[in-house]
Amino acid sequence: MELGFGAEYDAFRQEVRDFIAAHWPPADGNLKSRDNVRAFVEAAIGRGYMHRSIPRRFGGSEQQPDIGKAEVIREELSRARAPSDRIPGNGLVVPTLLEWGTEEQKQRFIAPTLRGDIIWAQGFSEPGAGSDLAALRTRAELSPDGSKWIVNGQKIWTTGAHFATHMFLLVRSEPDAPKHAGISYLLIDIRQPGVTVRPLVQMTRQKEFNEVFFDNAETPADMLVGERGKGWNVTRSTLKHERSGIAAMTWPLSMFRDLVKLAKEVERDGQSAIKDVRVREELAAIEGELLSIVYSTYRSVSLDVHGQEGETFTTMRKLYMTELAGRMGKLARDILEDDFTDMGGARLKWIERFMISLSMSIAGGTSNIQRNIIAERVLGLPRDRVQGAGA
Amino acid sequence: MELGFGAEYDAFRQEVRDFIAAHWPPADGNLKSRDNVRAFVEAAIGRGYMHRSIPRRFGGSEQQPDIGKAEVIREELSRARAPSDRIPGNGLVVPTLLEWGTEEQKQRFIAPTLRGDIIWAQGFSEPGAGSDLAALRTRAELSPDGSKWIVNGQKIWTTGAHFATHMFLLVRSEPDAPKHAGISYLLIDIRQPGVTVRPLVQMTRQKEFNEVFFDNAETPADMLVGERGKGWNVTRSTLKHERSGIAAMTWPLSMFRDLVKLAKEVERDGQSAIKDVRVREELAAIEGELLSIVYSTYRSVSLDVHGQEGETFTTMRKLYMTELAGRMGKLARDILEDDFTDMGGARLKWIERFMISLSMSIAGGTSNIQRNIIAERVLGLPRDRVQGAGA
Amino acid sequence: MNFLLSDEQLALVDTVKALLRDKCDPVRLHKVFDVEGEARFDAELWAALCEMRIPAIMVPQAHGGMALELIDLAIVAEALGHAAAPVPFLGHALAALAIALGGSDEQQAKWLPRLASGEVLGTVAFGEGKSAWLPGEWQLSAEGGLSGVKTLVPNAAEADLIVVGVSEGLALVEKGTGYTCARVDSADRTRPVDTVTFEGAAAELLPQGKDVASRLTDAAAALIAADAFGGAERCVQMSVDYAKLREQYGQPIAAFQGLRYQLVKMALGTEPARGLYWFAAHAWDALPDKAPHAAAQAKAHLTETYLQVTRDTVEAHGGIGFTWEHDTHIYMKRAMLDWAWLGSPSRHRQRAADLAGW
Amino acid sequence: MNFLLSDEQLALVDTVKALLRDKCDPVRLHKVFDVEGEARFDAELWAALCEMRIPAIMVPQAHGGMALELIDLAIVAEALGHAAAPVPFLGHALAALAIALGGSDEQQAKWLPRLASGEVLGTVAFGEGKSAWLPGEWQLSAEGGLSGVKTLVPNAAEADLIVVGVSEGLALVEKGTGYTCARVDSADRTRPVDTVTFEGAAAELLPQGKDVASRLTDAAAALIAADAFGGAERCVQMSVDYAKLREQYGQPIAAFQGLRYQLVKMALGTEPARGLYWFAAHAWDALPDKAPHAAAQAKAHLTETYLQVTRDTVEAHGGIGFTWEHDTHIYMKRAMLDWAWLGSPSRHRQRAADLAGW
Repeated sequence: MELGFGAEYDAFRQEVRDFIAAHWPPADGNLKSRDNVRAFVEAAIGRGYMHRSIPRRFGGSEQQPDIGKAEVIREELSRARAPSDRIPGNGLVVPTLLEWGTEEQKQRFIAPTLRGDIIWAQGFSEPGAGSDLAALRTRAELSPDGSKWIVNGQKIWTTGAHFATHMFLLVRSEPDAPKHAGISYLLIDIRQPGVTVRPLVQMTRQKEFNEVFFDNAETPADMLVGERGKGWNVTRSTLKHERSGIAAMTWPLSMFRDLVKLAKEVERDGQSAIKDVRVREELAAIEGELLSIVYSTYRSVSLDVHGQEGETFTTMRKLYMTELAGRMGKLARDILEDDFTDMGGARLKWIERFMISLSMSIAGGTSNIQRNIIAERVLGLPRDRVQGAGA
Repeated sequence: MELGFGAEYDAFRQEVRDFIAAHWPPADGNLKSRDNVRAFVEAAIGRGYMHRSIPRRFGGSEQQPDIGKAEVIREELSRARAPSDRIPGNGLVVPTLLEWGTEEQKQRFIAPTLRGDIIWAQGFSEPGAGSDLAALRTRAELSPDGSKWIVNGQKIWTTGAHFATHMFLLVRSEPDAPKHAGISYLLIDIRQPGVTVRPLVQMTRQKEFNEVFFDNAETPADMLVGERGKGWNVTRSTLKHERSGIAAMTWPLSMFRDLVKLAKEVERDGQSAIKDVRVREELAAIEGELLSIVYSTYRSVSLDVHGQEGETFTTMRKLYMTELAGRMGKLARDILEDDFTDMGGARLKWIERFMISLSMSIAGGTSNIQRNIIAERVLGLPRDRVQGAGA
Repeated sequence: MNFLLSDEQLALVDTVKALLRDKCDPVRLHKVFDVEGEARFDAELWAALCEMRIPAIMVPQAHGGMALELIDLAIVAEALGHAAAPVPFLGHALAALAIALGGSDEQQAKWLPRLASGEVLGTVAFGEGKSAWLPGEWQLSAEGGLSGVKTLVPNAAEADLIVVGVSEGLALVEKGTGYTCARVDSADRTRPVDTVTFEGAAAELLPQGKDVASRLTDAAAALIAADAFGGAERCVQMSVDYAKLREQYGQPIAAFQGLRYQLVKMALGTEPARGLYWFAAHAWDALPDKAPHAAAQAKAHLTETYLQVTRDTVEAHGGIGFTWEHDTHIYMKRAMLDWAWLGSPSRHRQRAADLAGW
Repeated sequence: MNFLLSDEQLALVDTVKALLRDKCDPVRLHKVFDVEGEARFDAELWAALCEMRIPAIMVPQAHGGMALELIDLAIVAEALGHAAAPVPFLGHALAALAIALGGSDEQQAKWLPRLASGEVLGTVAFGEGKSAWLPGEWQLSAEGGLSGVKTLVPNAAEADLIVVGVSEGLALVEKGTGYTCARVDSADRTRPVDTVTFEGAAAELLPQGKDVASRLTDAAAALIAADAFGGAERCVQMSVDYAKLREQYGQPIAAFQGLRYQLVKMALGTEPARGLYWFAAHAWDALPDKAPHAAAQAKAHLTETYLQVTRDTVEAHGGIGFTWEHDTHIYMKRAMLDWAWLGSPSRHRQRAADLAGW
């Protein structure tokens, strides 16, 4: 057992560190400058540290797959608070295009997407199609001359549609085909008159999601990805592209650190709340779950690095983290007591987190859908007749 | 709002008290003597205090229904620790016979059952028919001369079959009929060579249940209750006959009192465990649930007494109590600490209770079946396609 | 045995509910919730409730009241909680109760008729921060002018009169006598609260204030518990209704057993707990020895239940339940205030344990 | 990054599992569990494990051992927990570890070869009742002969040698030197425990005992946690298998979403917690600063999980799961011992909090 990446990666790690030290923070000290970020990312791509799986001709660095190196890079970037290769907006479209796109689509979209010149929103969910995604009703009809698709309908829960330039979306293109068979996967420019973006305000007052309305919106005929009516297959590969890296542990670890800090700061009955046996015990119990995430992630990454089977935690992760976030939110509430209702106060973040843990149980597949998936994929139970995972 | 039974019942209560004082404890002080108990019960029946809904010709006291009086009687008997009119063995057969039995069956069985001369076991569940009771496979065939039923098969989870004399059971009498339609309700003497009773040892080491094997066991043809093949309807009325009286609260209240006592007795970190904030808080939380049961029962009884609709708690009671018993068992465990494993020690009762709370979640319909019933009957959700309540 | 509401009580609730259906439908509720700037109550709805003599419920007849009991007030609180009514009921009813319980004849004569009619608005100031809420914990003193801070005071800015919990008992402070109110950006915009800073305010003690202060906070606990029950019951119903309506995979989601069991859990948490607030109010009216413990249990159990049920309600609704446009968050935010106001469930459980003599 | 078992470790586990499949099938397990009178261990199985050199795992090579690490011992503990193996592994392995860590050359030479081979049986005596389990809490003294009571001592009656936690550190007490054992009627009949009363027993201190005592109890915590993980995983698998097999309403009960979600909850509680015991053992071997906290967390979390999972397993099986004939209760009773032995999860959480510097 070895919880670092071992001697064989030490030299590589040092290389990465040296590179980062030479480029970040930028000379002018402006960490938020878009030019500085872009310059750093370009240099990192040049060195083969970013967009490693994407061919050079599409703007990536085209490296041999090496999950160990990828993790080392992510760790070092994160440690230095340097820019990552996270694609602005929803970058899931990139692996999809690499797998299913035409050469022209790849040429046209991938490099600008990596640079952030094109920003994507995902158009899957609809008011009547949530967990049952295949019930979607937004339709696309080919114009009489066959040159373009005319799109009508409504998408919902669209993250970041207010700053996105384009959307990849699922539409019903073959109205007479059976449920899953009539769906196509389209790309569309959403900065056009036929598209209206309306922010959805959340209970936290934040505006993370949007409704997007299509009223005779247009996109060229060649913006179809994969075959007409085969969009369901294209999507399923998109949904697969989520990674299980160590980066996924960042937010629960940081939320927990904040929680410990909160417990130390808040006074209860004349002493720090963290001295209360109830708070200590619950914090320790939460830490036990958090450590379970950490070690399970180590194990997942290790299996991945060593090309071994048996990885199950990635499937459980979202549900596990959602429940843990709820538990942390409740302990924060118990520590805050009177301050728990004050959204104008210093503890707003905790009130938001108390609520956002619920949003986690919904976004990207509800907790019940996660349960269905775990039941089938991890426990090997027979497929649910109606709500079968990935149905 | 009035939490006693009001002035109109005061005189009645005094009558009952006077009667009990005159008869219990018995003159010779022997509270366990079967003769003393029988004499008390007979006197109470004579006064109209017991078996109030059963006609006099079948050994009851044939009173006008008055739930208030019934509650007063139960309270006073319980307070004086006097014998109740609980029928030894499984007395659910009595209302069933009153509703469905032939005059001869009533004559023959009811009075001896009330006296405890005939003791009944219930033969419903089978190894392959638990929550799905209608899947039962024990068969009864009429002998060629039509004089008797020949029974073959196996029942399980039979409470008290080792001291019972008779069983009421469900059998498949029409093998070719559809699932629910081929079932009949029979009475059988189980003290016969064709019947073998085998105790099932529980994880607590107690032997509450039995397996009962039928190997060409016989019962006269007229021991059929209700019509042949219509046993399912007869059963459903049996299952309905559970009462919602205040007596149902006895055990959780007494378990809670014991729990408080335990928390006071056990020393933790140099003081009584009940002084630990964690124990206090959990005890108070448990008390909140216990009080919910108490007040819900008051309300149920009140609705019953006043003939009003809207009673829902009876349907929820079993699941609620099961979960509460589990919660109490866990707090007891947390108080016991080291002593939690010692089944030869003074705390055995709590170890048993820790386990028995699980048996509660199984016996008489699993917790999931209870959930199905609540979903339909209380929440009014559409019937579950497969596991529909009472299917 | 008659642990039921009387016909008069049922009629009272029906009247209030009818009014709320008419004047507090979700559209209007959202409008009030979304008002620009600081939260405000719904003056029209409150006027209608005053018209209906709701504030008069526990005021003695001699002072223009109905001389009813806490249970009557509590069942109204349940109805208001059920509708998430944006009205200053809680503080006002408690202020009137404080004066009825502990005021001198003069104080009663001066204030009760006007409180009963709704002509003046009253409120109560209990909290002093750091979970100090109850009589034994009050540090502020009325002696030589009231100074200091009271927290989470309902509608203090609009109130004409504040009954303040002080170390001497209870004190009356009138508007304009030396205090400032800062509206809290509270999650619950249906029941605004203020931080009130008293700067030598003229304060008049209630002669019986010391004796009745804990009766008053017990009543407050029962009323908050009633609100919580009403809100929780509404959320359960809302979730059940949605499950019957919402279709996925070609059928109502109510058909999915996983969700069914989650709905059952919500109902099991809520429905059997109704009696806790009933009994707390009834004990306050008729069994005073049992009232403090019953109040603590009702407040602890029901406000915890309510908050959990609102969380479950969001999950039962999926994405829509997390939006500002849906009703759920209004209930969750009321549940948050119910949870925190007068002290957390944990505090009340410790108190119940003390009162049980453990 | 290689948070995985090595090929050698996987081979070790496979060998142990093969032996257990052969010699510790459920029929045999029940037979041992149901033995008349006081609980006993399975001497044949233990002999086979000794033959396989399991007790030699952490013994230095100089004394006939394999000089492996705690992680190797822990993965064996997981396998034994998975099979609910009725063997005196825990006490014996810890006794050998104690002497290897803290014994003099002579003590090591005298005992380790015979412990490694299984020729003598060792155990450890930590508990003193009322949840006093850990070095700082030990009151018994070895000075002038050991007197006093130790509780829940594994297989003390059969042991030739007991390593006793004392205020001076750790002491060796040999059989027949002045103590009596009373077998506890413990729920877990696969791992019998005794109450040991020392009456001026001859006790020989381990020279480094004081220094290594807490290393020893940390190792104990990691091994108990490993057992708990193995047992919990087995229970989850047993429940899943049963759900696929058992039919009701004409289909496997695995088709019912309510049950499916309950099974998911069990799996979610168990599978992600594996790393807690891995890390506790690995930290003990390689990251000593982190070992005490990791041990406390592993013990707390996994033994609590295990007990809950056994409860869920009973429910998932319905009536049959509550019977003596079924395997579940054997696992539940092991979970009870794992939970209580060395102190409850609550105690270890408080300890983890202390160690975290909170």
